[in-house]
Formats: sequence, C-alpha cells, structure tokens
Amino acid sequence: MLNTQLVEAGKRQRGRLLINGVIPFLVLVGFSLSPFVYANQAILFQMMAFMALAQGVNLLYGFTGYLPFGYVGFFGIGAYGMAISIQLLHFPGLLAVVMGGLLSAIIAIIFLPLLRLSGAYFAISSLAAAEVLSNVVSNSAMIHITNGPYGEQLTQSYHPVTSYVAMVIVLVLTTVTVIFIRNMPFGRALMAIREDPVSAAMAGIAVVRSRSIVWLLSALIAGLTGAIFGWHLSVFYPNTVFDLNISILAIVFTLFGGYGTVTGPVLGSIVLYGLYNAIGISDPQYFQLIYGLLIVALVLFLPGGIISLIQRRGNYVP
Amino acid sequence: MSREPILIFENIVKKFGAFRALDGVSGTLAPGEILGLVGPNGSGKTTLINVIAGLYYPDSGGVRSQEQDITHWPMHKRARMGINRTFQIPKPFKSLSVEENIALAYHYGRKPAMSPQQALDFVGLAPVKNQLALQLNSSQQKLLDLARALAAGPRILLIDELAAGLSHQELQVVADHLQALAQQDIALIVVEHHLGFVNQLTERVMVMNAGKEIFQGSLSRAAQDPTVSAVYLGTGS
Amino acid sequence: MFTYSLVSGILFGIFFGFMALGLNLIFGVMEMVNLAHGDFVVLGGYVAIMALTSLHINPVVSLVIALVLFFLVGLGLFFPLIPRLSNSRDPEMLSLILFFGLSQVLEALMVIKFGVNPESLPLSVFGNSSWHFLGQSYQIAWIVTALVSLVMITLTYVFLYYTSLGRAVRAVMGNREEALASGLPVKRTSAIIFAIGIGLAAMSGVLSPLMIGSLDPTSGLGLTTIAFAIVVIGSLGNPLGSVVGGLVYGVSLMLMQTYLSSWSVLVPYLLLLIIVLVKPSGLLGKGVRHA
Amino acid sequence: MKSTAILGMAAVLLSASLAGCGSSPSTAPSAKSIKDITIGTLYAKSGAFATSSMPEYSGLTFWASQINKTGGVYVKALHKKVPVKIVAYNDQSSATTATTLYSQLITVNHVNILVADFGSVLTSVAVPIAQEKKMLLFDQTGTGASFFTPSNPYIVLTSLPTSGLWPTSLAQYLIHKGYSRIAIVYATNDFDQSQDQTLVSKLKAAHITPVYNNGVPTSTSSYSVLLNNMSHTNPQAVIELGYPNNDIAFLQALKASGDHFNMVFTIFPGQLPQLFVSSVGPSSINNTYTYPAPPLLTFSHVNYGLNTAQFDLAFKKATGQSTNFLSIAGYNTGLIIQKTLSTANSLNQLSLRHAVSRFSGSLSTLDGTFKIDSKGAQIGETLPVGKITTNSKGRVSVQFVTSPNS
Repeated sequence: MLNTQLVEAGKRQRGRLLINGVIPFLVLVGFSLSPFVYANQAILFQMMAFMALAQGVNLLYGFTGYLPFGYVGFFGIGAYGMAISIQLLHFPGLLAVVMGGLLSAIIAIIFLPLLRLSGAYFAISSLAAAEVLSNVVSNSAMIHITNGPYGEQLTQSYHPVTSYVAMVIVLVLTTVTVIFIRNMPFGRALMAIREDPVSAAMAGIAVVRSRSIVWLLSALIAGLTGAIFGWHLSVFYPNTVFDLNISILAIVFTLFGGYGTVTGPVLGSIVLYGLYNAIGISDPQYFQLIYGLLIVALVLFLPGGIISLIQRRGNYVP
Repeated sequence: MSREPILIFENIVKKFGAFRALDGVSGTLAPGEILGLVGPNGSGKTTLINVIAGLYYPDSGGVRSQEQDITHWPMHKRARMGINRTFQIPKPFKSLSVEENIALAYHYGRKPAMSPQQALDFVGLAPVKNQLALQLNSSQQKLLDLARALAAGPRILLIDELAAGLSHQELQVVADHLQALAQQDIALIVVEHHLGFVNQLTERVMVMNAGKEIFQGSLSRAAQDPTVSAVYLGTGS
Repeated sequence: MFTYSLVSGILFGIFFGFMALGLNLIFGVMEMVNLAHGDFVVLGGYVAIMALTSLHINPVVSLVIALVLFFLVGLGLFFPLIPRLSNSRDPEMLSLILFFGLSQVLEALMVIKFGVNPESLPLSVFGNSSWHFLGQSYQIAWIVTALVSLVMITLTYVFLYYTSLGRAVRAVMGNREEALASGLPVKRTSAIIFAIGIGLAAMSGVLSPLMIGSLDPTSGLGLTTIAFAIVVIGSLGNPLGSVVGGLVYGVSLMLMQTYLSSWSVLVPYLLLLIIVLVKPSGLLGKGVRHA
Repeated sequence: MKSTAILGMAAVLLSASLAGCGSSPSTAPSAKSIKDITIGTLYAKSGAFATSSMPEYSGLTFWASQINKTGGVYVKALHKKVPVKIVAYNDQSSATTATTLYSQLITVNHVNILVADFGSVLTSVAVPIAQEKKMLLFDQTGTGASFFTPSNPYIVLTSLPTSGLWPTSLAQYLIHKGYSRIAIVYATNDFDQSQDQTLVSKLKAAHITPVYNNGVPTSTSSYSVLLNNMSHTNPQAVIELGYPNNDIAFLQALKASGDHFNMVFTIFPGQLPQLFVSSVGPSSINNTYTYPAPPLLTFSHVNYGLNTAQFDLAFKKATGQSTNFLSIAGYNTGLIIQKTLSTANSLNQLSLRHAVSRFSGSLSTLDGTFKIDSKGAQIGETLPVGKITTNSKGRVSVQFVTSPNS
C-alpha cells in the first residue's frame, strides 16, 4: 500500500520534472529557430531579455516577496560592467558579459542591507538605489571610467549574432535555475520565508542567507542580461540602460503571468511584449493604460496572475 | 534535579524604548524538566520566550545552552541546536500544505527528530495533512506549530499559550502529550494563563510581574506566597 | 549664497512637507503606500494650469477646486478598491501593486489628455513684488506657497488633535485591530482619510509648478519617491513629522545645488537610503523585519 | 495532461505574437521591379524628445507629399520618377524601443532609405545596426561626434554640425566683446556637456576662466537657487546650455528673479522660438542671445528646394503648423535624399553614399550649405550667434552678432 503510494508519487514527480523540462526546451528551440522564420532579431532579442528579467523579478518577488522597482539598477550596472571591461580592460565580448554579471552581483552585495526592509520600504528604497547607481554612472566625475553622460560606444565589439546566442543561453540557464529553485527544498524554504520569516527561522531555515542568495542570483541574472543587452546595442547612454520602464515592464510581465511559477513570467512576457509590439508602437499611451488597468484588475480579482486561473482547479503548473 | 541544566539565562534585560519588558530575569532548565511560566498580561513571559528563541536579543544578560553562549545567535542556528517553540498566535506557512509545513522543519532542523509522519500522528493532524495550512482552524494551527517544532528535533521546547481556545478534553490530550515529550528528555517552558493546565503539567513554576521574577518554586507554594497572590492570583484568573 | 540657499531650502521644505502630507495620512491610517500620490499632485498642477490658461482662474481659487474635486475622486476610488484589498491576504503588498497600476493608468490618461510637453504656471501669478529678508530677495510666489502649506499643515494638525473624527483617525493609526474591536467606524474613517489624502495631494499640486518649475505626465513617480522619503524622515501619521522631513529635504537639496550641483538629483534618494539603512530603528518603525 | 496543453498554448502564443510583429521576410526586391522608394524612419510621439522629433518628422513627410505631387522622386538608377512611401514607427523617445524598430525597418520592411529619429540618443542605436546591415543612415540631427568614424561609410549627417563644434562662434563673440566674467551652467548630458567643454577650452585659450562653471542634472526644472549663486559671481555674461526644457525653466527663473546681466545666452530659443514665446512669454527671451537656426537664419542663395519664405508658406498651408528649425531640418533631409537618388547610379547603399560625397559642397538649401567630411559628419553649416528681439505680439526677430556665413 505504502509502496504503491511511493511509486505513484515517484511517477508524479518524474512527470512534473518532464513538464518542467519542456519549458526551457521550448524556449531554447523557439528562440533558436525563430530568427530563421522572422527577420527582426531585435524584437526576438528584447523579448528574451525581458523574459530573463521577468524570471529575475519572479525569483525575488515570487519566492521571497521583495518587489524590486529598482531592478533595472542591476541591469544597467551589468551593461556598464561589460562596457568597462571592453573599453578599459580590452576583454573580448563574452568575458566582458560575465564581468558585467559579476559586477552586478558585487553591487548587490553592497546593497544587501536593503533586505532588512520589507514591503513598500524595500520597493521604494530599491528604486532609490537604482537612481543612485544611474546618477553615479552618468556623473562627469566618473568620466574616465564610464564616459559619464557621453555613454558607451562599443562598435568595435558589435556582434549581433554572438550576443543573440549569448542571450538564448542566459535565458535558458535562468529558466532552469528557476525550475531548480522551485522544485528543490530550497524553493519551499523560500516560500516559507515569504509566508512567515520567524516561523521559517524556527524551522531551521537560514532566513538571511537564503534571501541573500536569491538576491545575488537575481542580480546576476539582471547583470548578465544587461551586459548582453548593452553588447547587442553596442551604443548606449546611461538613460538607455537605466530606464525605469525596464523594471516596470519586467514586473508587469511577471505579475500578469503569475509569480512563483516558471511558466507565468514566460507567458506574461510573450503575451504582453507581443501586445506591446502590436499596439504599443503606434499608441504607447494606450498600452500603458491597458497594462495599468490590467494590474488593477489582477490585484482585485486574480492576484496570482493568469496562471492561477489554471492552478485554481488544482492543476499543476510548472 | 541533579542533572546539568540544558538552558541557562541570566539577568536578562530587554527594553522597548523606555519600557523595561524584562528587568533582570534568571533561571535554568534541565533536560526532561517542565517549567511553567506564569504571570499577568504584559509581565514579560512572551518576551522571555522571544529572547530565548532569538527573536529579540537582550540589551544585557546572557543565554547559554549546551556549553555555548547563544545570546546573539540567529534563530535558525538555535533551531538547529534544538531550541524550538510555538507561537501565541499560530504562524504556519499558510499557502503550504500541513505536511509540507512539517517536512520543511524536518529537512532543515536538527537530527535526530520525529519524522513528519510521526509528528503528524503525534499531534493528530494526519487526517488533514494534505490541506493547506490556511484551511485549518486556529487550534489546529496551534497543533501544527507544535508538530513543526517537533519535526525540527527540539531539545528545548518553548510553548506559548497552547491552551487558549482548547476544550477541556483537548487540554487533557495536550497535557499528556507534553508530558510524554518531557519523558523523552525534552526540556519544556510552558507559558500559560490557564493555571489548571499548568498544574496538570508541572509542579515547578516561575511567576513574573512587570519584567521581574517574583517567585520560583512549586505551584502550590506560589499560591501561598503573599507577593504572588497580591499581583497575580489576586487580580488574575 | 549660503543664506539664500538656506532660506529658499526652508521655503521649499515647507512646501514639500505639505506635498507629502496626503501620503503620510494614508500610510498612517491604512498602512498602504499610495504609489499614485505623485500623479495626483501632477493632476492638481494640471487643474491649476488649465484653470488659469483657459478660464483665467487664479491658483488661489484652484486650491479649493482641487481639494474638493479630488476629495470626491478619492471617495470614488476608495469604495470599489480598498475594502476588497483590506480583506485580502497581503494588503500591504497588494495595495502597493494596485496603486502602481493606478499610477500607470493616471500617467497614460494624462499623456492622452495633456500631451507630453512640460507645462507651468508663470511665477508672476501672485504679482511681481518680492520679499526681502537678510539682504536677499525672494519671489512672492514662494512665500505664498510656503504660507498656504503652513496653513494646511496646521489645519490638518488641528483636525487630528482637536476634532472627534481626528481622534478616531489617530486611534486607527495607533492600532487598527483595537480600533475595530472597540467599535470605531474604521472603514468610514479610512474612507475619509483616503479622500483627504488624495485631496491634499492635488491641492499641493496646484502650487507645485511654482516650486519645481514645470510638470509633465511623467513627473509623478519622482514626486512619490520624494514624498515617501519625506514621510520616512519625519514620522508616520504626524503632520509635524512631514514638516521636519520636508525641511531636511528642502535644505539639503538647496545646499547640494549650491555646492555640488551635478549631484543634486540624488538628494531624495540618498536621504531615503541613509535613513532606512543607517537609522532604521528610530525612524523606520514598521519597516524593520524581525528576521 | 493539462500542463502540456498550457505549454502548447504558450508556444502558439509565441508564434502568434511574433506573427503580429510583422510579416514573414521576403528577399529584397531587385532594382528593376521597384514600384516606389520606401523611406523608413522613426518619430517620438511621447517622451523627452517628442517636442523636437514631431516637427522634424512633419518636415520629412511634407517633403514626401510635395515630391509625390510632382509624380515622385527622380531615381537615376531607374531612369524614371518613382513615388515615395514613408514607413514610420513611434519609438516613444526610448532608445530600447528604437532598436527594435530600426531593425524592423531594415529586416522586415526592407526600406530603401533609412532615416534616423531626432537627436543623438535616438540616433545612437541606429548607427551600429545600420553599419551591420550595410544600410546608409541619414542622420538628421544626431550630432554625437563618436558616430562618425573613418571605418563606417554608412552614415551621413544631413543637418547640424557635431555638437562639440557649436560653441565656436559663441566663444569668438565672448572673446571679441572682452567679457572676462563669464558664468556657465550646463545640463550633464552628451549634447550640453560637450558644448561646455569646447566653450571652456576655447575661452581658456584666450586666457579667460569662467567665474562659474557647473553641471546640473538634465532633469533640473528649478534654476532659482542656481541663478542666485551665479549672480553672486557678478558675471557679465550668463550662459545656460540645456535641452529645451532646461532653457525654459532657466529663463522663467531669470524672469522671476529680476536679475540683469549684460548678456544671457540659451540654445533653443533660436531653434524653437514659438515654444519659448508661448511657454515663457516674449519678454523673457527679448534681448537674450542664442544660436539662430533657420527660419530665423535665412540663406539668400538657395539652389535646391524651397527657400525659407516659400517653405514657411507651403508648410503652413499643408500641415497647419508653423515652421521651426526642426521642420526645416526634416524637409532638408528629404532634399538630401532627393539629390542622392537623382545622383546615384544604383540603389546600392554604398553607391548612395558615394553620390552624397559627389554633391557635397555644391548643394545650398534653406538649411545652408550641405557639406560633409570623409566620415560623413556635417561641416558646411555653422551656428552663428544672434540677439533676439521680440515685440509684444510674440514676433521674433534676430540680429546677428557673428557672421552667419563663417
């Protein structure tokens, strides 16, 4: 009896792992093949970047409850870390991308104390931190390192195909990371912390360390994405990579799809970024209006995002 | 009580602004011993539990356990050395299932410990193990707190007002359970308003008032103590 | 140079204290951060600009119009949105997201209605005379703004401490559960405070073009951040705390513009981070996590 | 398995949303089969650059409608006139969005001619894309010096000199007037800070050190305290270098302060006089100095396209908008494209670029002489300094204090 139960559970587990594995596979195949059928790589590239960012937001908000309005700070730092590595250290593009991710993680260590805050305090303070980063980078006092307000020109390292491939890889790795975290005890522990940090600590979970790990991971994701994004643009100003709308869109995509799942941010990015390109370009204010109303409606009627429509009936969604 | 104490707290002072919630409280606890912590509302009982569990660090004084000064240890480290607790207002992980709640503590807590299934059976929540914690009623949630603490392998268990809201029969069951735990050498501090319940559990009590210990000894002697009856028994339940 | 920066910092600070007042009240009573606060300030500014340019209505009159109009808007928003939120599992976080959505909606509507160009009120709207103090002269518009702000802050203070409704508000701020248990009309009190908070935001918005130069539909989020910093620097729910926070902000901003001008945009952000990270216990209150 | 259904749904949505983004690719049409010349460009209907981008776009569409009235543009490679079609998207002043849209124009719409949006920020992202896709970028007003490199033949600046060159005549004038106490406040962005650098170094070469030279964030909207600080240095000349919003805020604060200086200089009243008249009032720009651009600056010798007076009339009649510098710049871009098409032997992008070099220096439009250097940067047009006079009705005129033809 018990044995059959275990076997059943084992089957279910394997089934779930399989379904989970399908998502990064679809992402990989979809974004690897779509350039051959659809010529505007830039749209595909940005959809991937937003999907990775949405997963980063998902990790942080979905698993620890910190809503990072200033998430773009890590993105921008990643782009600048990459650019500085190319300009001053003469690193090749891919290594420079890694440096961008690392610099972003280092900045995240400096801002670790932000995790002492919660709710709105954290959300708005992270925004303030991003503004500080952006203004430090663009200040003329930093001109010898960041080129200050003049922005970065990396035309000598411009390589759209390699940077596209790099983005596919980072996106797939990000998705796999989220799957791992969601399905490991660590992910359950994070949800416990999110529910009740005191109880979680009493269950033996290292609350501060677990949160810090997620914080660094999500900073790394944003940093790598920003670095590849900057590389793909190869010409950017501080405002381009520290544009607050980048955080806002990543958050909206995550909330819309459903946080705390793997599928939610993927679905949110595809649907809303698609919508953005369909209607946002000609009448962007209507797109803003639509997603603003969507958020209000979601909070009131469907706080778990569209994924929760499926979860509601007890279905498992990766 | 000749055994080495497993918990020693000395001269604990905890201030909130100008208010001294704990004003120099000391005590010891041996394995398998049950200490009843009683006193009127606001006398500092829960604050003392919080200091021992690590939710607050004291402003002065120290907490020792198993040869270590744990005064400034974070909560999870204490949990992993075997200090655990329940909460006055239960704090389960509401969106996780009952079983997942307990399994987490088993995974991250001290070993050896009761397995999740044993803990479920022990507190009698096995029939509802697949429900979400938020679907439980409040006394079930309290039992879930207890089961979670047990799955974390406690050597010292701090029980904060488990009795409130339980029926007479449930009380009896809980008291038996706690005594069974003490039999297994777990040391317990039981914060309780309900003196009858304390009486069922233990003879040894510590009475607190305004952040200070005003009596330590047997419950029956406490009843005769003039200070205790003035501040507590006279005005309390 | 120092005197001028200091005095104008104080004038600015009083205004910013007023600007943050509505956010402070709503946060204090409902434990919700109105992320659309800055957008209501901007809307108040547009009311004044439209009233002046198309109807020749003086901003002094617009102050009253904005207060009344947005008090009603506040009431209209409260009932469909807030009670539902208060009953949800995580009101603090969900309200933050809800107001974020509302802020996006308002910004989009403003772009549709008013376009994207910055708009302003002429600084000479209250006449061209100026105020001489310690050998410097200050624009009359600033003086009027600071005076109106002081009056409104004082009125709010009187309301909270000397009226029965105000006492109910403070009881709810002190402890929402206890207020509920003791039979206070918490929902009605919250509705009124919410409406007053929105009304005050719009009212301060009427004066805002005179202090911050110009407004455009995207100015809202920046103003919300400044207001939040001010509320955190001061203390929650206390109108006098807003004044303290406002003064700290105003004076720091002006001194920064004078001595380190290219960094001046960082002032609200740095102040906020310093307060929440370096002195979390005293000024932060509920923001600290126990774990 | 419900979950697989969800994944399937996601996949369908992905493909659907991609399909929504544009049609499937087709190979570029061969020159012979061309029915019209498509010109791809972006405009910013909202955001920081909308004020400048929209009139520039109007100027270009005005040119297209004018030329289509005559049966189209003469394309030498086809030996015939071909109608012009403009394909344009709104980038909302966002460089990120602009990236996808430039890419859309090249890879999906396969436009024949690529025209950048207004200004350096929105042009910047087009530069590497155009170079990589081997499309000649007609850069209208993106004056960042770093765009122009000897290794990149795929860019041509049609309208303004690179921003670092702008203050040349201003520095000359200040030195000529013998002003020794000069106060400068500039916005810390690419455009303004590079001008400050040039100006300060030119002044230093004449042994003048500014008494005040500070950068402020571009978002600065209140200049009162800054102005007070500047006036404490007793300057003879006060120079404010900013974007239009900065100039407006600065002039407002100046008016309110009642301060008076011998010379006050701002950049944009010379390009967007109507905006300044309506937002700060005619009196606040009266007697201030600026870089007068067309239409304030008119060129007597125009050998290609409409002259300023004709343009003013026709543009007003066609669009209902009044002329400003940017609408002229947009129209001028159209003229350059027109000349290019009528000169180039093929529609190959490099041969377009060679054609531009061939007529460089010989073309005089209402925007001045079109002349580029080997890197594609504009060197023909210069910005003189002028003093603005306004009457109470808001009519703006300019008196040149340096030679407009230097």
